[in-house]
Amino acid sequence: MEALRELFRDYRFAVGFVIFLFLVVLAFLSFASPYDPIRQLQVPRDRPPSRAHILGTNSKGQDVFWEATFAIRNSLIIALIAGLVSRIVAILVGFVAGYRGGTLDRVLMGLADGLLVIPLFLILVMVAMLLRGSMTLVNTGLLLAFFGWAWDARTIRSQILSLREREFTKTSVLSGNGTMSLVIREYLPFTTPLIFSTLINNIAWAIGMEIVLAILGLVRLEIPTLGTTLQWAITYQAMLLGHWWWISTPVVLTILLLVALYWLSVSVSEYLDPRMRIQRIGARS
Amino acid sequence: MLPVIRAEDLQAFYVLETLRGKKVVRAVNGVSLVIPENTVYGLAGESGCGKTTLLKVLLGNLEPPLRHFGGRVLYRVDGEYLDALALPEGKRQKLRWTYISYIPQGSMSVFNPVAKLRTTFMDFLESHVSGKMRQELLRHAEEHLERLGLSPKILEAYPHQLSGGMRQRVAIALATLLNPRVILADEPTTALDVVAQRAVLQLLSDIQRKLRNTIVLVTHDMGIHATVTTRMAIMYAGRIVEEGWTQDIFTTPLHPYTQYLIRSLPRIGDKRLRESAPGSPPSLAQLPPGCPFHPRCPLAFERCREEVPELEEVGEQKVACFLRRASHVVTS
Amino acid sequence: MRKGILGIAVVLLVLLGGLALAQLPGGVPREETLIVDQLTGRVGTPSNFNLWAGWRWQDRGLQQLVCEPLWTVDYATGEIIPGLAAEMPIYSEDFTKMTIKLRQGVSWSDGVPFTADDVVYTIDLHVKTPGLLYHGPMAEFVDKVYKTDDYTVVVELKKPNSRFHSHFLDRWGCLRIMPKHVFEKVEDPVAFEFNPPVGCGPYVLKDYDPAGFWTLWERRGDWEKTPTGMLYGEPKPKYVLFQAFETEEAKILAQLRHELDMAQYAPEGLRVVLEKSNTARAWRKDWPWVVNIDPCITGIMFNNMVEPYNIKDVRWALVLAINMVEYMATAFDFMAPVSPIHLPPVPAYVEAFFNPLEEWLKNFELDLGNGEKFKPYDPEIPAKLAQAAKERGYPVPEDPKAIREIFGMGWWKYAPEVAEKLLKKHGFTKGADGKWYLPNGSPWKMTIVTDTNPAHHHYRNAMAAAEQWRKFGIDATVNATEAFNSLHLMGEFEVGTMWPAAEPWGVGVDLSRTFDVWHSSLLTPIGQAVTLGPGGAARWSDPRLDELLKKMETTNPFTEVEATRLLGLEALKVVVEEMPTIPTYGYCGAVAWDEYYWTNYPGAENPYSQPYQHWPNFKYMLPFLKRVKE
Amino acid sequence: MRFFRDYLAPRLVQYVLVIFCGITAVFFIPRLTGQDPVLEIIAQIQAQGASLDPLAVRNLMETLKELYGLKGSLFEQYLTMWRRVFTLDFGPSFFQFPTPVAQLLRIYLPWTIGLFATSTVLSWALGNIIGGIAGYFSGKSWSKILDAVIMVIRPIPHYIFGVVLLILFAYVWPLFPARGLSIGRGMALNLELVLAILRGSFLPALTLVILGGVVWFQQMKLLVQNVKREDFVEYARVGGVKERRVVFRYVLKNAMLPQVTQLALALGQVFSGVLIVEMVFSYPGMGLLLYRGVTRGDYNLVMGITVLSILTIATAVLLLDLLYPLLDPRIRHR
Repeated sequence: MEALRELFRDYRFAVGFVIFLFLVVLAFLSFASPYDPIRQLQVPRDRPPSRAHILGTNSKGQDVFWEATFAIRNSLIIALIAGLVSRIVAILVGFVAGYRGGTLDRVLMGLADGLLVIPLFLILVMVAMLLRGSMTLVNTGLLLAFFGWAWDARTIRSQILSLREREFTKTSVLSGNGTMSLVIREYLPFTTPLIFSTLINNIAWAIGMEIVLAILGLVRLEIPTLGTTLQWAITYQAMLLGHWWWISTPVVLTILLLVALYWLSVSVSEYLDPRMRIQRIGARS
Repeated sequence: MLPVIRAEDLQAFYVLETLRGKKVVRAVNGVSLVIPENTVYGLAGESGCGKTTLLKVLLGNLEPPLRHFGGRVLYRVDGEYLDALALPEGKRQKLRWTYISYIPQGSMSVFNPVAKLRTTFMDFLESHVSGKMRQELLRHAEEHLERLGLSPKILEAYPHQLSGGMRQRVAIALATLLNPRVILADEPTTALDVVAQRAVLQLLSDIQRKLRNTIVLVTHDMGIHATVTTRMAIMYAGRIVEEGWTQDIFTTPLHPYTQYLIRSLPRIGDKRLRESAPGSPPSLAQLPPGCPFHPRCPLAFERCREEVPELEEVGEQKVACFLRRASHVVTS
Repeated sequence: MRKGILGIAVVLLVLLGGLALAQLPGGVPREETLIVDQLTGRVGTPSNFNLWAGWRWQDRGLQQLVCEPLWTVDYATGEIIPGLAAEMPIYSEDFTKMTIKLRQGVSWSDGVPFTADDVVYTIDLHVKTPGLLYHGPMAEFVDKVYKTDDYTVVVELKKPNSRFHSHFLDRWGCLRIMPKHVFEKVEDPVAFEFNPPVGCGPYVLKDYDPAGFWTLWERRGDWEKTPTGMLYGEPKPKYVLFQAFETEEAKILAQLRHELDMAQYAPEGLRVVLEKSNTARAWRKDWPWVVNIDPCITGIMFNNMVEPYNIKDVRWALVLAINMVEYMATAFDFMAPVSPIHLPPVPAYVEAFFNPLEEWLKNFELDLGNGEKFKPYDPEIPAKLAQAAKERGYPVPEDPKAIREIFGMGWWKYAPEVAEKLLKKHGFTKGADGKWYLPNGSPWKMTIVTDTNPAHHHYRNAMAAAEQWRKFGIDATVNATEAFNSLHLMGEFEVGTMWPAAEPWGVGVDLSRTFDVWHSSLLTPIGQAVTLGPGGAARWSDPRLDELLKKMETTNPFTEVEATRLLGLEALKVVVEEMPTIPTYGYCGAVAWDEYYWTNYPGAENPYSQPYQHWPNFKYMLPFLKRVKE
Repeated sequence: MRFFRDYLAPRLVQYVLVIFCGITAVFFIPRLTGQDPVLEIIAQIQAQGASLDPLAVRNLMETLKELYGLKGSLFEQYLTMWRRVFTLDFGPSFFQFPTPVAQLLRIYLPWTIGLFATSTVLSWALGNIIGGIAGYFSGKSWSKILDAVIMVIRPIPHYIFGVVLLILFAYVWPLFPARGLSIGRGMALNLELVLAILRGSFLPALTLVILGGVVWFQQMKLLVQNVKREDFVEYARVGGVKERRVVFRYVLKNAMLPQVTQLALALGQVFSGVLIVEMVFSYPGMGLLLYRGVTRGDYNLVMGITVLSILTIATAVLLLDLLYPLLDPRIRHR
């Protein structure tokens, strides 16, 4: 609790959190939606924002606001699955490879590099095409998770490598501390900011990737997400027909979401960085 | 005995701005000190009592969130007293390394890891010495190292290629490159093994003897103070609680806190468990009323909880404790 | 340093901006060039023009400007235009011999005269060479080919074929005549690149993009020695540029900037162009703008070999579960004409088939079991569609005739209660949740396979159908996949949105091409590719239809026109009764023309030619275009 | 020698393994898609209106299979594939039949390399330098404003950003062609050609540089904020080392090191942004070619592009790995 109170003193955290909370509330509002997200022609089409439809309606006869609540919910689900699952893999691989080194490191990093060096996007597109019929939210999330860990595993590993070079590792190892305690007590605090920032980056990447896949038509387009909402707006030429309320909704939501995440991550990583904390809290040296 | 640095009632706090107002960490809370020429001056105290911050203030390195709230720091340059905190930044930068220099805590990592040591030395030299050719400056650095008994070849090395002790000695060499009158050394031996510690301390003493300048040696290790320093001050919760000749302090420690520090030293043949003061130093953001040490002091009485004792002279020493007023008897 | 970068950027912008007036390839003058959209996208074989050996993006100008076929069909009228031929083919009584009279005075673009030798050579080569696309039919039917004089060719057939000429009748490809003097020097006619192409058409190749984005053609100096020139006069544009666009937005912006004269869009794109440009027009000058005289019909295809879609009543129940007014709103925003039969309601067909069938349609009955009957036809659908379109805010005419022209003749009633009866008759049950269950008790799940392009009619049909059937209580999902074609041909689908019936020869009264695919001899089991697509993918046949097809084979479409039409009429009835595929609405092209440089396009008010730039008949449009600024 | 054994050799082994596994994966994945390229071609011919009788179709299918190298068992096809990899002859493209894949690559590769290399290097350099400076002066108001602007730009999808640029600079203020590049067959290498290429490539490159650069900017800014607090930086600053020197030699140089590794790995991520940008601007690049190849089940083409990409990227990563010790003495002198 103290940590949270501390974090809230940073305006970036506070603002980021408020935006994020706002989006989560939006996502939850979807459960109260008076409309079916998939059905069309439920409301008059192409109407600008009004009291009845606060963000207007689209060319498919859907209420843009309520569609957006579904879109943000589904995109968050995809991104969280992708982010969390890939984080677990990345942390495990990064820590083990970085700390153990040797053959295991080489094997793991070979694997990660293999994933990275193959034009990932191409494989992603091919697999997405293969699975298109079954590209549900969970599957999309898992697919992205599968492709999203390699990069960060490498980053985390290099951080561990550099930590291993530091004096406290030698001291700690010499003083007979166990590996687990070393990893958890000494490494985790140092890598947490990195993990958090990779998580945020990964979520941003997942959301961006979902949008790319949707624009290429490689997900199930009838399930509203930020990407498919955008794709429909593009298909129906919302931009050039002047239906700004339709096309800007997913774009603005994406920007809001990623800005909020970015602020949260920057703030959290500053808080978690031990050196920074010294500066922030005072002269406890 | 002329002072090189005089601090007068220094106050410097960390001010943390948060959404719910300010939080003030009183790291240096009314410190007055006179650091004389040609000595090794010790500064002791547990972690978190403001030693490092005091050094920063003495160096004139006040960057947010650390802010100056009162008092002066006087340097004696060419017989004149200069108020270091009132000097323009440019002027202050000029005095660094020529008048006062600094070996930071954890100075193992003071070198740019991707540059050869020569580059780092040159960076410092070129910033302070004007009108000389690179070659001359390099020769100066080499000569300096030789004077300190280090091989000039290490200039061609990268920092990670040196051992910890060696790196520390190079750091000292870097700090003394321009023969400053005062060197502030913050825990220079903390991370080293005993052999390396001795080498570093030896080097510091040598430098002091050769240059006849002042080294302010900050360490929590009372053993080092006992062997190296001539005068010393004990710091607690942002204040100086005792000051005097090192020998005097070790023979007749006046402040109960000093007594704890000395008693915590291991002695040869002493099988008793080492004692230390119960508890830990108070948070500098929430100081207790009265004497900041009273919550840990076995001898505390009514007055200690209400008033803050001033630093007063008791013989050759100075102490901030009501028990040591002239009317009280020394009992230890 | 940032200033430096900014400076460089400004200089670059100014430099590039100075040359802003986009130059055309080869530096040809804009006002003499007609720039048209390449419908099938970027050319994949930019340096290869040999369209006899495979798909060569023939709509890059190759089939429109270079090739003159023997005959071309005008799909808007069904009329056959003789090109290199001088008249219609002449069949012998027993359909074993076809005589072709050739046009005189035509020359190839390299100056060599066109003669009967070219035709004989072409057919001969195809009989001999398996790698050529038309090798199959030529080898199967041609016994002998020879010339009787320089302008008469006789083809003797191995077996009777009253439609043999259709292999030379151009609609979107046919066996075009090769220049003998070019091909006879070539060792391998399949690998030959045919670059530059030599044809009897009025244009020659000037330049092309090695990456395939554009192809530039130049009018021949001796255009009067081409069939186009002889029939219609001088093609007006000196240059024609075919340009491919990767996105709709780029195409729209190009047209708004007058960098593109003729283009085809999704309806939304068309709306943008019409709204934003003062000089743009569509085929119709008023709503619904789009070309609705296209000979293709869109709709839904069942795999008649998969349960429960092998049951006629199930197929019909699914028809009656569709509310066509809502369907059209979702699918094409009311802009296309609906059709209850397997032909589009273009004017020629309204006359030949729709009007004669109307009474029959009105009286057509479905058997609901227990002696109950139901008449499913609803002639009021166009009026309902007009009403809905009006409510949507479109300027819909009041005249009933105009309404039928825009919205079609009629469609099937929205009768979910009747559909229910039809399904219950076969043991289907409806749960308390409103969901349907198959006779075996499991929930009715349906996957509709479709194309991946959301702008395509296939996709739009799939979305609209899924929407309707979900509402009806079937768990319908859409699977848009690149394997769309493969799945259909192999029969690995249950419901799809492939063309529900093949387009006839343009809108001629000869419907043999539409129904051929359903001959029982062509029925292919699942897992094996059907050879006659796309309709064949429905895997359906009917003995009554077999009978009619047999009669058609022995009817001469040129001399026995009425008999041909009546056979088609009967076949249509069989297919409607059985409903192996559901026709929904006629294909509509959303064409936009820019009248900034060129005008007198063949719009609805003056339909002197078919309106597309990608069809072979495009060459017959060019002589009628006019420069706006002389 | 130790350097070779400990640093070089493992990387070479890894290089070979990565290429092997990558190419194998790319061989198998498209074969799982259930798409039959031969059928797709036939359907295309039928849909485009050629009338083929059943016998002809059967003949055609056999011929096509032969040509496409789809004859024989999967294992035989796999062996054929490796032979093709070593000769860099991938046979004809399926959907652009009969154009050989090698020829397509020759046409498209230079465009993509030109656009991609330029924009990657530019976005990396600009993003890191500007991000580094902004990170060092993170307290200054210009840095905060820049940070805010970039934060908002970064999430914008490539497609939207590209189309907005296209609307702005090809329609509202028509500096650039909406039609894309128009380079003819026989255009000589002269100023006009260079300008045409520049004009056609400017907007796509701008999109990639901005949207790529902002990512580097944010990463670098965070890195610098950490490096800035390192002892050696603070010490140099306290010691009066000139600020310019502190920024470039101490902060940027140290923060750049991880970014070099990142660059090597970013190369593998080429296709998403490039593909969309090539689409929006009708740019004749590999991304476009690849997407069409994938959607049409064009194994040979996909194979060719992917093999080439894997080789190029793996080699680039290896080169960067080999160059890295030159930049980081901690690796060089262990």
